[in-house]
Amino acid sequence: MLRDLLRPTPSGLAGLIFAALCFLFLPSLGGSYWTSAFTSAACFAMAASGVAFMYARLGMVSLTQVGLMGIGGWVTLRLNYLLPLPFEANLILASLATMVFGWLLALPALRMRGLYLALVTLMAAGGLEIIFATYQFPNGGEGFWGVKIGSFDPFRGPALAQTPEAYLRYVIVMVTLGFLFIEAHRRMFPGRAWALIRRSEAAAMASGVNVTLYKTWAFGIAGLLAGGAGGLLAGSLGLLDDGTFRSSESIMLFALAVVGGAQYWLGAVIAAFLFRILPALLADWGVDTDLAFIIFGAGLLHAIITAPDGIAGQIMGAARGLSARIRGGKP
Amino acid sequence: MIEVQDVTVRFGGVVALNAISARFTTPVAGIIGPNGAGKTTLMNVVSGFVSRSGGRVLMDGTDLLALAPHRRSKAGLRRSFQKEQIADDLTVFENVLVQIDSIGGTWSAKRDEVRRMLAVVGLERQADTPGARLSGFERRLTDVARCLVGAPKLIMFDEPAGGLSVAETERLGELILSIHGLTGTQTLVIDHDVELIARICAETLVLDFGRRIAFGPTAEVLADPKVKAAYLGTAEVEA
Amino acid sequence: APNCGMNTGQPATGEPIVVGGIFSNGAPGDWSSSTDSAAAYFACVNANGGINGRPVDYRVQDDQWNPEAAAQAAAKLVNDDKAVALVGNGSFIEMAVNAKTYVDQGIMAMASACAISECFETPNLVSTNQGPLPSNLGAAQYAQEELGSKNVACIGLNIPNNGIWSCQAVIDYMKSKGGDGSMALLNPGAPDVNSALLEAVASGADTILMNLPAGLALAVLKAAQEQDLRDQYVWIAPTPLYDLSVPDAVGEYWHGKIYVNAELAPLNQNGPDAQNWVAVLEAYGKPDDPRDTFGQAGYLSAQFFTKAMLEMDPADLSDRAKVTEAIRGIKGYTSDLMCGPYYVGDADFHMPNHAGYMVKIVAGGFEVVRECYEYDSPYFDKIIALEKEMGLR
Amino acid sequence: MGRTSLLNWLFFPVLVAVVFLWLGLDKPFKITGMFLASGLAIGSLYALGGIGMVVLFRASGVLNFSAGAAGAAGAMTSWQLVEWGVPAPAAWLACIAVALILTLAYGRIIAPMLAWRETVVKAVATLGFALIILGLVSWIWIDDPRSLTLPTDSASVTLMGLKVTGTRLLAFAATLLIALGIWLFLGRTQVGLQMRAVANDRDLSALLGIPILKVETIAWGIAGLLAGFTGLMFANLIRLEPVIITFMVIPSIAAALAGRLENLALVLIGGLSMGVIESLLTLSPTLKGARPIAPFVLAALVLLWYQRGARLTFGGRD
Amino acid sequence: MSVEVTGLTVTQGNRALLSGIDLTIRPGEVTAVIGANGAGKSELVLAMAGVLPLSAGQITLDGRRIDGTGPEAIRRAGMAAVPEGHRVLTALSVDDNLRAAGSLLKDDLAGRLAQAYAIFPELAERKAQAAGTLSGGQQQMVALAQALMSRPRYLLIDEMSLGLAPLIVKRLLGVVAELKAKGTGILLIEQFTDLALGIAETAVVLRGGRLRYSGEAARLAADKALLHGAYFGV
Ligand SMILES: Nc1ncnc2c1ncn2[C@@H]1O[C@H](COP(=O)(O)OP(=O)(O)OP(=O)(O)O)[C@@H](O)[C@H]1O
Ligand SMILES: Nc1ncnc2c1ncn2[C@@H]1O[C@H](COP(=O)(O)OP(=O)(O)OP(=O)(O)O)[C@@H](O)[C@H]1O
Ligand SMILES: [Mg+2]
Ligand SMILES: [Mg+2]
Repeated sequence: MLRDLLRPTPSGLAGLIFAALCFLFLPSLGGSYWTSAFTSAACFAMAASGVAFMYARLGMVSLTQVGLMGIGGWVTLRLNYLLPLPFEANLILASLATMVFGWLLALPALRMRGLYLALVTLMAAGGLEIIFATYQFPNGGEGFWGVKIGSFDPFRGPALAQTPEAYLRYVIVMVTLGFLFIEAHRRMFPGRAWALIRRSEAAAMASGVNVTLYKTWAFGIAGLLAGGAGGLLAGSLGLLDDGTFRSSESIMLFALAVVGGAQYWLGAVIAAFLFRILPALLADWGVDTDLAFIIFGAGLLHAIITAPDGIAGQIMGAARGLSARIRGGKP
Repeated sequence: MIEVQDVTVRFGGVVALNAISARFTTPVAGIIGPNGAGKTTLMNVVSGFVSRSGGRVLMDGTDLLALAPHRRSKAGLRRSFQKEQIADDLTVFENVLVQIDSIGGTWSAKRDEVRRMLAVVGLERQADTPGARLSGFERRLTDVARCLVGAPKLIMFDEPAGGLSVAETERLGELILSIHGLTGTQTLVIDHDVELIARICAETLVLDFGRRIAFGPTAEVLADPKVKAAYLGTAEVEA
Repeated sequence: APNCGMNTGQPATGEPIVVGGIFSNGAPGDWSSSTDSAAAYFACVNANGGINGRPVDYRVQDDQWNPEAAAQAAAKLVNDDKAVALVGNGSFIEMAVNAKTYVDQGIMAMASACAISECFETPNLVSTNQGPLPSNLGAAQYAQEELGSKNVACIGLNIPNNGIWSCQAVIDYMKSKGGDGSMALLNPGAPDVNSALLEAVASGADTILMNLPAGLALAVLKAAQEQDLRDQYVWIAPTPLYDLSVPDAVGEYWHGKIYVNAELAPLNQNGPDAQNWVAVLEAYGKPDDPRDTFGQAGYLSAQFFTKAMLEMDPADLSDRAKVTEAIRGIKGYTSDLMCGPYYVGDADFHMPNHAGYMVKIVAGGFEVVRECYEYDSPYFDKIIALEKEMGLR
Repeated sequence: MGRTSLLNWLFFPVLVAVVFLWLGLDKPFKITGMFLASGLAIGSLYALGGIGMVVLFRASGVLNFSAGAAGAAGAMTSWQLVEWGVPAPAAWLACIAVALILTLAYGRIIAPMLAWRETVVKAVATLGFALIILGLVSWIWIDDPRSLTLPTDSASVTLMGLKVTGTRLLAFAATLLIALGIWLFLGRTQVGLQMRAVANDRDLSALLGIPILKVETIAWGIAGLLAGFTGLMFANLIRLEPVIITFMVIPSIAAALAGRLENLALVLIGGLSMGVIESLLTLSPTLKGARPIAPFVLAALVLLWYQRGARLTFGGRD
Repeated sequence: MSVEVTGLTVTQGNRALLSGIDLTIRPGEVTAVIGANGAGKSELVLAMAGVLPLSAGQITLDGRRIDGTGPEAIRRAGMAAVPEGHRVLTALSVDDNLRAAGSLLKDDLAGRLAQAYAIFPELAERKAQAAGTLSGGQQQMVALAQALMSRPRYLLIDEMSLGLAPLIVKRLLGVVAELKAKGTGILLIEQFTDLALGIAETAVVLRGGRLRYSGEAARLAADKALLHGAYFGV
């Protein structure tokens, strides 16, 4: 069993190498602008891996992942100003709190499937958007909401990573851990249970799978990852703004997870790239934001139409073909 | 031994099952009846996918309907569906392993059991094949193997021979007949292939419009004029 | 010909001085007019000898109304491009996200279109425009003094450092004058402005202050027109309604009924700077650069910055610390566009602009109803004390 | 899903009554009446948007996030034409025509390429289209305060202490008529039946000989007309800001969910109730700040309510 | 006057699901298609119905090319298919299922409906029930009835008796005989080989996507060795 868990696969090895390369080279690639862009992209990769995994493994669509990130970020900020705990403790508590919120979200989800489930989560995202817009994110003020006007108190980043470059590395490590966490689940009994639930809930129940438990579990994991991602994002900026967590962003993250390729780790990375790096690139090239919208929307449509397994599916397919050819076998 | 007592099911105004009672005692028993008679509904009640408005189902004395659906599997209940339910992204081995994932036991014991049952259905060589690459018959066999693991007490097959060729049906029949000797499990089979039912089921329940119209040794049941009229159509059947 | 910087008529060819600017363009709106005007002014400066022969390399970044992009924009300009200062910034969120960065990196941001408290209450930001708080107070003061207002309902955005911050100041002001006030808050994305209007009506106010971006304010006015509330209330607004497209957009029903505070000189005042701004835009701007208050503010920030640079030792122009020092040293710059003198100083807060005009919306434009006046409110006490200390009063 | 039980019909009226009693009882009806009427006004817009959603969904299986954007493009075109001095009725027609063309373009060119994808993927793909339209619109028209007036704006009646303009009445009446008309169309005509068939299973419908392209063209055409009309109403009654009109689809979806994307009468009741409750929440000092949350909470609640006692079904299509 | 399939080849990826199939459906006759599980029978029906694209070969209906025209056009041209796996419009009522399928022809909808309900009186009792909640066999009846609603001149039936009670199967054999008598050409796929060969004039046997036998049904029925050989390839 342990052997199965640790069994290396080509795609998995490629992922670890990719993470290592990112860890080594990304922070020194392009100065402060890109360090900052890569950091937020990495946070969103973590959140995207949560939606992608729910979709690929259970066929469940969550349109509230970015909203959940907001919760993680909110809790991280709140704790930062409330208690003298280290960043890591805040991050873990925020992830757990978001996981609990994911469970709450799972309550209606247990009886719904497909589009209805997606739309219930969209309603949650709409609600969270309003809450964040109304009550804002804590910045060191008094009271439950902790909002102060005019200035804000300093945020304690992780002791290990005080510079933006170190923080980017820190986030890359966290994101890699998140990906490994999902992969470990996939290889063990929850992964099998999820696969059967995706096929048919009735068949899963007949096979002794506790459908309620496993669906809730999946929501919890997606919440955990979103919470962690939100906390990390809060850590990178030191404050958050409700504009980041609109419901349309949640829809977009799901769409990009599909475009990236929900079944593959690379898919989440591509999704994050498209979500944060591409706009940064366009902005850097001086493309007008409105035109960038058009390019982005057209690209999204094009990818959804032409790459049913996502861009990662095409890349992975090409890589498999290539490696087969190199080994001299049949493609 | 499985006992159905006074099971009634309603869908809105339709009475899909009307106070059905039957006590299955033979290793393999059949359920037949016209389309829409309520056969699948009966199995769904036993598995817990349909809520009954009355009645009980006892399996070796335990009241099955008191358990949550997924717990019934732990109590030893297995079933297959009218359409086979194989996850495309799991291997044959994993598709079977799911069944015993949530019960105790060591990993190696589970692995050996899955391998053994795959050998029984003749899929040991395909253990690592993903579900997506199986043929219809192989999918059906994987479904059977899944029902066999974990020391089941009762297996229910819903039209297992649907879409199988004559030769494949024959092989499946043999497999079903061998189950009792292998694990001591009782089997209930729904099928419209009367030949198959006649060959493998010692006793048979016949439903029509949600009512029990006959129950007893298969040969007797098939000779019953009521069954002939409602199900088989007139006379001559090679029983 | 426009009048810019050293006015030599010769293009500057020396080593460029990098200056940054951040604006917002994207879903909720386009706030680029201040950086557009600043860019036009710098282009004019560069064509006229630059800053002692060195051209200004003005680089702008769009924060897309996204806080991460705002942080990235600042990171790029401040860390990667090594800008010596930021000039002309126009945004709703950039200042909140980056206020700390500016302090940490020792850089000054001379913003122009600023709407949140951070613009006025943090050490390294100073803005040419007033922001909602003084402009609100100006409008309320006029209404209280001239229009007989006793109870003002402030309809604002439900954003702590914008609507709540600036409406609260109005309530405090009205109370200090023996009147009363209340606020009705609106979620920025909420479609329904009617409830906020009704809330204001239900509060028992006699004056309604629309502390909102122009689009939202128009929606409120439209709802009020539906209810035919025009003559039951005094209608006042801060600067956002001072936009040339507003008189047409509100329609005839409202002409002569809405009083707007203008934080810079009204567009038809035609002082030398007002004319120069238009000339600069015509010669160096893009044809669709907006001619609005924020454009004026962007032009002013760029002009004040240039002036401060020209007063510096030319050898220090690339030294951010020295530039910051020079900006902090700005004191008593004047312009016909602004009622009071512009200054920066060393305090942890900056609000040089706290006097303005009052105009009335009439058919086809605006009519000035009160020339430059200083706002009088307890909020400005510490600012006035500071100005006294600096010898500006 | 099966028939709608009486309890489902009562859900919203009961909820509205509860909120009214809770928040409105201690205040004079002069004030609460105004909030009620104002809520009905915004609610009818939610319902109008929701009905547009449901119609296309029932007729093609696509939940169209780009309806708002198409309407916004139409409304902006209309404003531009009025600026250029084109007679107003022509400008209104242009609004509807632009939305129609955009929607049909998507429905004929892009939607068929995605026909085999899951419902949710088809839905999010329309968001891509919405972004394209929104990008184009905000690129063509710089951000500026604008408004769009209709002749019905000046007529009004007084309802519960609140003046209600002709435009609001028009939107309300149109919502009712459209709901009724579409209900009859889908339920009683052959094309309506074919639309439901295509929405249920496109491949099988093709096998059954249903002219898919024709049916889908009609469905998207109706959706385009509705998007144009809705855009015109939103532009007049809410505000002429493309972003706001575009993202009105999200509360509209809440209204659509009230009828489970199926029952037009429930969409109408649900949308109206959402508007009323949202407006009444203004009376609560603690909840008034977050009152736009009402449609979302209500939609989630109502879905939970409808799912009570629901059983598992087999996976795959929904 | 017939449906002619020549050299029909279907590939998916780089695997040939069907290669070089030739067969004919004549009016008033039944062509049985026989083959083990996975032989490609269902693919054949889907390809002929226009759902699967052909990579080679052609199909003509009464002399007109119909391949590549798409499923609706083929249905309109007069050939109806009942695909495998009792597929129905799950969200629509039984009655709407039949009406939708019958909307192809303009005339006499009521008469055609009555005819369908006469063949399947079980369905007449459930007109208003959503087809998705029907039992498996009832859905198969709906699928067959849908095909009959357009009065096709050629009918392709995949797994006709799948999930149907013997009584119904017998009734259906009667219906097939009647259709034959009226001149409908039928392609029949049937798990019970004897049953299929019993009513067919011609038979083809498929194995691994290729034609292994093509000829008289009676000969195949009589010669078990021939059947076995074609079927299993021994
Ligand atoms: N949700 C439902 N609503 C109404 N009627 C239903 C529902 N589900 C099942 N039925 C009806 O209950 C009856 C019993 O169905 P069941 O599936 O048990 O039949 P069956 O005996 O398995 O038939 P088959 O041999 O065709 O599979 C059928 O007439 C069916 O139409
Ligand atoms: N989408 C697909 N991708 C790859 N192979 C496929 C696909 N669909 C079918 N096949 C394969 O094509 C072959 C022919 O399948 P088909 O369903 O036509 O067989 P059949 O003769 O109808 O058998 P059955 O009796 O099971 O219906 C099978 O081996 C099947 O596994
Ligand atoms: Mg059944
Ligand atoms: Mg088949």
